[in-house]
Amino acid sequence: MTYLLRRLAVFPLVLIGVSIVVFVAIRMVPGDAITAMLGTEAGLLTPAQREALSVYFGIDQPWFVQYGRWLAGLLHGNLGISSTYGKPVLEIILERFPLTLELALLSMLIALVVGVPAGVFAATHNEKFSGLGVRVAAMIGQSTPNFVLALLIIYTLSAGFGVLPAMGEFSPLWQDPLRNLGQLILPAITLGFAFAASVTRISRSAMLDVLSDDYVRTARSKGVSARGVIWRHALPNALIPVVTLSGIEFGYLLGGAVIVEQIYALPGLGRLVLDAILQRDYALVQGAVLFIAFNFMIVNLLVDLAYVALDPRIRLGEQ
Amino acid sequence: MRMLRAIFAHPSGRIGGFIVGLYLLLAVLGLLGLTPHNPLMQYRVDRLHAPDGTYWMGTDLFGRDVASRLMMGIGQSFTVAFFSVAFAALAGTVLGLAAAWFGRRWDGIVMRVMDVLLAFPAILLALLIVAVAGPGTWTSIVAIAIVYTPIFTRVVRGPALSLKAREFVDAARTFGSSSSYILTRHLLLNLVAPLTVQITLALAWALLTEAGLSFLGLGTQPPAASLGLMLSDSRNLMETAPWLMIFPGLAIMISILGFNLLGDALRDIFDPRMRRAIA
Amino acid sequence: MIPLLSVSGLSVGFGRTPQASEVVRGVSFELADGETLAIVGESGSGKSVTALSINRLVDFGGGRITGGSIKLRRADGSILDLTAASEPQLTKIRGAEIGMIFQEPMTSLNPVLTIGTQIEESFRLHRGLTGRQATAAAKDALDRVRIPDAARRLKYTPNQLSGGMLQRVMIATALACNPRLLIADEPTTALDVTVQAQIMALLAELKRETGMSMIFITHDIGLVAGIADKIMVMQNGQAVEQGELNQILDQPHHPYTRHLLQDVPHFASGRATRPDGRRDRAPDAEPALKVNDLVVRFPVKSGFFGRATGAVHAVDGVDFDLMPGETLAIVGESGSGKSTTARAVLGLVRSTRGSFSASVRKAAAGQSALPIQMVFQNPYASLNPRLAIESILAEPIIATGGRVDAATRAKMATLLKRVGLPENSLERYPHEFSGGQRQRLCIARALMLNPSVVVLDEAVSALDVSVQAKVLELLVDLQREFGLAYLFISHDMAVVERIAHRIAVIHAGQIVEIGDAKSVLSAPKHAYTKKLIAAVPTIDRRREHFELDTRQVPSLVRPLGFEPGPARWEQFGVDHRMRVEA
Amino acid sequence: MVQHLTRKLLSGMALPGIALAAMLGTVAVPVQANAATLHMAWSQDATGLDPHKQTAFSSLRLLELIYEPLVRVDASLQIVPAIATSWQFSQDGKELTFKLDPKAKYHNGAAVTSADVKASFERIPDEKTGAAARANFLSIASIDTPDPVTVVFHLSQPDVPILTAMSDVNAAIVPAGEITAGSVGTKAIGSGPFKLDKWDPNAREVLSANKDWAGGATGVDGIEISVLPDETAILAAMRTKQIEFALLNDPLVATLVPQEASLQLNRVPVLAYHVLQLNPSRKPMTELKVRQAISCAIDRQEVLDTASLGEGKVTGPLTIPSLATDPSQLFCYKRDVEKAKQLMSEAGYADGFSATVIGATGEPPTAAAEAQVIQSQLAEIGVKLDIKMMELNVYVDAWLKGDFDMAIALNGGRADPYTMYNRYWTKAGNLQKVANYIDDTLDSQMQQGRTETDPAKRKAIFAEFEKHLAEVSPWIWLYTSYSYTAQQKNIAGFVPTPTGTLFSLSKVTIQQ
Repeated sequence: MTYLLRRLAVFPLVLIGVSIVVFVAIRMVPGDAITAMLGTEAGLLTPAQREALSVYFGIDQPWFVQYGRWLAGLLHGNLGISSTYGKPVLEIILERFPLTLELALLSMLIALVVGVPAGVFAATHNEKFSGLGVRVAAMIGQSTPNFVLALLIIYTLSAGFGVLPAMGEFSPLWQDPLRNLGQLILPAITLGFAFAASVTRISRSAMLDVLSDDYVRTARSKGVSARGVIWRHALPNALIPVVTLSGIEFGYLLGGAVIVEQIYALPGLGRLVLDAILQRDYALVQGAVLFIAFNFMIVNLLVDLAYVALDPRIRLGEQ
Repeated sequence: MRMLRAIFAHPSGRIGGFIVGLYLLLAVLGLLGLTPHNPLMQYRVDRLHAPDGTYWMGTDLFGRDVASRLMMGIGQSFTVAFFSVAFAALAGTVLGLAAAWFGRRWDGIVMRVMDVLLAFPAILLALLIVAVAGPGTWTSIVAIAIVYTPIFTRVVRGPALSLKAREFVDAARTFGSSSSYILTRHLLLNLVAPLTVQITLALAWALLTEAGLSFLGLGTQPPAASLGLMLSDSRNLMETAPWLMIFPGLAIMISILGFNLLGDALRDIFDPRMRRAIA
Repeated sequence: MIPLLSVSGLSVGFGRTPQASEVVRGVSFELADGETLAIVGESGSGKSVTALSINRLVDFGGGRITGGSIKLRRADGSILDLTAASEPQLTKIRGAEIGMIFQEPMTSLNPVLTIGTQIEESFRLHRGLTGRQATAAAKDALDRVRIPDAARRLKYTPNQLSGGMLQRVMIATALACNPRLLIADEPTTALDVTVQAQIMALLAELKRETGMSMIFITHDIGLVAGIADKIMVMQNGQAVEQGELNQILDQPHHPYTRHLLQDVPHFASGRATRPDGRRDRAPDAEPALKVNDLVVRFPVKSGFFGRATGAVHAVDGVDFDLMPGETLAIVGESGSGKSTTARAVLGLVRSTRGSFSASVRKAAAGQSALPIQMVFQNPYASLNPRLAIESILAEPIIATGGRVDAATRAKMATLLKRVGLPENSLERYPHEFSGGQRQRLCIARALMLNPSVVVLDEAVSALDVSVQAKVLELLVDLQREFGLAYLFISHDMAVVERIAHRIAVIHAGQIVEIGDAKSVLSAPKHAYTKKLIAAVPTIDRRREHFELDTRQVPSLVRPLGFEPGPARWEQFGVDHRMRVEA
Repeated sequence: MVQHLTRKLLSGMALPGIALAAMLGTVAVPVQANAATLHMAWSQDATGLDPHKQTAFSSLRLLELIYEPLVRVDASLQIVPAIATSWQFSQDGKELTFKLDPKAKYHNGAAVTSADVKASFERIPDEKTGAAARANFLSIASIDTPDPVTVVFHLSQPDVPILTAMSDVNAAIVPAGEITAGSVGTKAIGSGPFKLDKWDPNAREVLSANKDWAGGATGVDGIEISVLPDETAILAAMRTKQIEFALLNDPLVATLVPQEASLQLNRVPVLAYHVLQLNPSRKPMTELKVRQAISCAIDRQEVLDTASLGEGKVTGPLTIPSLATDPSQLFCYKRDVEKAKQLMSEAGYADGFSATVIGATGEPPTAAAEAQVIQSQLAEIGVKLDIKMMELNVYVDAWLKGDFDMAIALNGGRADPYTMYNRYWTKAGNLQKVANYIDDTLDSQMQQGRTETDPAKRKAIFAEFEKHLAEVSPWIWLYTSYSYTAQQKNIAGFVPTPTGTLFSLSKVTIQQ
């Protein structure tokens, strides 16, 4: 409990660090909300017009004043108003988040359902041809850039079979589960492909390590069958690295998958941030990056808690 | 030398080593301009020419020879991957060692800063860096290096902490060895193994990240070629000229396969358990 | 009557060409019902591989049986050759007819499953029990190995129990289905000596209760005197001698058996102490090391701000002095504070209080400012694997501001020769040396700075018994030659007897008894010392029984600011005193 | 149907592969249930809803469906009625009178009145509004509203192009009440054919027909616009009939459309022009001969053929068909490397020089390709170009500061050359600092063109202007490309126009 409190106490520190970095960085990028809105037409503005628009977008003060205002707003639970959406930043983020979360969960599910058995298979067939096949497949999976995979999937399905999940209007899970799943299954496969490959590799090597541990020998000496040894004794011990990897990947996925969202036209967090950067929607960039960082830290914390649940030897607070 | 022999004794090391070696050769040839055609030469009458005896992998939108550009692209991608991973490994090693060695407050500060970097979505971090500094080879290198630094810091810090508690470090303290001696001889030297493995894997990831950056138009600048840029340029020509996607795609997959195989082999070679089995 | 187990001409090899790399070559023996066979040998002798071949676990380590047969008389009277048995047959035999326990109880139980689950599994597999029945059976099994409060402990995971307790759990698991044969592979090697005695007693008692046969594998021929009916001695994959217990112990034929019995340290209750270097020779000489009221405490932190709420009293008011040329052994069980004492003397842990002074030896010129050096327990961990021997030996010189010049090199060569290593060692790397050789390297390294005191922290514990003997000899020779003072930390009474002039027994951070080695070992005064010495196995005590004792080690955590009362001592003879407990 | 579907799904569970197909199949059925809704896609979304402030291409395309200006231009760039049914310049050209359509109504049911027109045209020039189009309306001195359907603009000087400027949605009429309330950018109340029901920025828009629209009934009940950032994905979605109408930017994707039997590609030459902007304030582009050499060294047709797959037309400075000169008449529009080399050596740069050319990533999609062809062509006269592709905003920032040697640009065109070019090629032009070149000839030709009301004389003035501009070569005009829309063949009634407007969607119908 105290450990949890102490971990949570670090959160604000890291978040302030993240916010300062993003605050300064986004303002160092040439161009601002005015050029984003007007493009080259911004050159037609008179100085007074420019000033008026600066006030409108809230970018008329030095950055530290802006930061101070923003931080004060944050303390009141207000992440500011997005200049492109004209809505509170938090509201926009929370609209997009369910999709990102669902996509991340779905990808992880695919990765674990495919990766763990494949890894176990590769470990138990280590010196056999079939095991090698799984390993090579995993490496190929890991080495395919996801945009190539996404484009290939879309092209093959649409040109070859004339089917494609509904693009454009995205249906949340609670409105139309079937349509929702249809829209997310391909992106999830795209993201889950490399993810599954990593899981396969890591579970294979973890299984190989664990299979040479003493307690596996003990289990065998008790007359536990090969299958029992693998699934009951070895696998639970091999899960720690799998959880670590899945946690990190999942944490990254919660930050949005920019390229995949772009290709499949999914309104997720990744595209939200990308568009916000391109449109110089400072409040939105800050809010979204902060939100993503927060999620990332929560996931890390959950991973640590998962360790404790998986392995009674691990105590919180010890590395 | 001993290392090379060990790699070639290992089955996946042999394949991985061969692939990486081949790519290095292609990269060097590409960088030196020793390609079948001039990779920048636009044979405009032969635009989007399918692969044949003259153009082994066809030509692109400009009538440039894809095979030659592939070699150039491998050179460029490898340059970015190598430099970025080298910087990340260097910075990560220094920071990780410092965190492990000085402990307590320093550890806290360094690791929190790394948390900040880690908590940042990687592609966005790269995007911001590129947007601030303007695109180009060196910006890509720095961006990827910054993204990977926290990972190397973690990779170094963990083993460094356990090495610090090893008996030979205790022994060194009993003779009063200086911190710098212990850091370099006892810690760093023993970190070579985990670092080497991590470096090969990071190289594979760096290649993919470079491709991702180029896909978003933030990486290598035309007319230079990189594997990622070639892939990204090919996307709207996928149907018209599939060879534009197939060859760079295969090239990137095989190179990553090579690095991964090599990394696996190195892991086995460095793993004391394996070594005991060999000895 | 057909024997329970009959092994003949067993050969086992490893790797792709098992015939070419056999580690067991033509071993034969028989085992009758209720009989105990001890297989004795050093590492690499093939004793463990022989044992693992019987239940074919050797297959999973990459081993192949290349010849011979292993015939088991099954419960229904049929004979099965285990070398030809199929894997499904074997899973029915393992656990049900052949049980096995291993050396490391800490790692041999699945860390993520409760011990209840692990015991129940045997009942589930071989008896078909499920649910409450299995739980009840598991509780009975724990009761049988005398684990108090069994019902509650079933829910524990292995990390919550001590090594001794875990080994009992292992025994309970292995014996769950009353196998007729138990294979025990060095089951007590990783345990403290008093715990070892408990486990040996338990095994003997269970054997009596169930009438099972047992194969007991050990490197310590002294240990099996209490339990075995027959002994088989193995060396380099072959059984060099086997026979009845008394016959082997009293009339060994093979030179290797004789070597094991005579040259290797065995505890002799103070009869084998060193005759030289008596303390009374120079009563008013300057001590090489004097330790006064040494206290080491580690704070126990808890709460949100990590405030200290108590302290582990690892070392609590230790004082002793050490004369030049003298060996003081500090003995105790794990967690007693003996290693912490050594590390505090070298400044590797910060002492909370206390002083120590070390005199610089006047005799040698060019003396360094570091009069105390140390040799660590694990020769594999105390040499940096990535440095050549030359760099390793040069490190102390460089560290103290010296240069690697001709004189240094000459010194390295001399020392290497002196500790018995070949001259070409300098450019080689640690992994090219055996454990014993590495420990010699560590000794050479410690001597590079001409120390007056060498702290030897369990310096021979990790070595094979016959190597142990040789290193001990070397240490004695070096002590005589250089007039070194040794602070010898050990848990092994047999080793201590061979090297110590004086012995300090440490318990819960405090010295409870200190004095002349012979009188401490032959006539221990403190209750703890007595218990410790009584637990040491010896060849002389055959088939002896111990009382089972399930007390746990006392906790060393004390509230903040706690100070133990002043020590009161009772004197026996010239140099032997005991702490009187309040 | 439901039973059938359930059985399909149940059988699918046995085989994951089939399950996937079934799942995709069920959602891939074209959404025909509400046939009167047009499903449309584009890759870039609007950036805002204030018609006076927005200048981005996609914003204008969206806003043209919601708001109406006083007048419009048609497919042949002729001024046609919108809110105003008629208009009249006074004899001296300093008074412009509009008669409003009495049927014109806002989405909220209120009628469009002359007061709204006055308020709108007071809002645009107000510096606090920050309207980029302000510069086009500086000649308005005062506005009279004699009655609710009559508006009189008093101009400080004769200004013919102002009428064209008023046809832009940037000069849309918004309710005076919304202006006072300050809610123009948030509520999108216009008088156009469609109402904006929902806007989910960068994701989608839902439009429904304005039943009260003065222009009559719309052909569809509504439009759903999806933002599909990847144009390949748009094509894929059209193949599976999810999308019936789409806006495409990339010629590489657009040229694939005709290969699909069920799809039709509409293309129309647009007024916007691809151009290589030189910066004549930087050495050696300060030298006329260097600029001319560059002009001579570039093969415009080849740039077009390579970067745009030949999709477009080589152009001079004027892109308005009725005014444009045949490009072959212009200076060095036929590539002449020898002459270029000659000019270079005359200027003292026989050995060439190095320069950097900037471009925006993906804006236009052909930018990088154009830069690379030009780079290779200029290499032949010893000019070594470095290409620097930038994120759009970074590019815009550098471009506005005039901080470049050369820039690849796609600049917007207007139906009137004065409106189109006064910002660059007049002495008082707002973007003189970007163009960095002006001479008296250009300035006076622009001023003459502005005030001349006789079409024939105007044409002659601008022909001279174009010839001169091509000769002094501050910029190298390359080509105009097409505006592409793709549609299912059962969509009827769409009329593409050179301004790129999608206004004719208001009359589009979906055939069953």
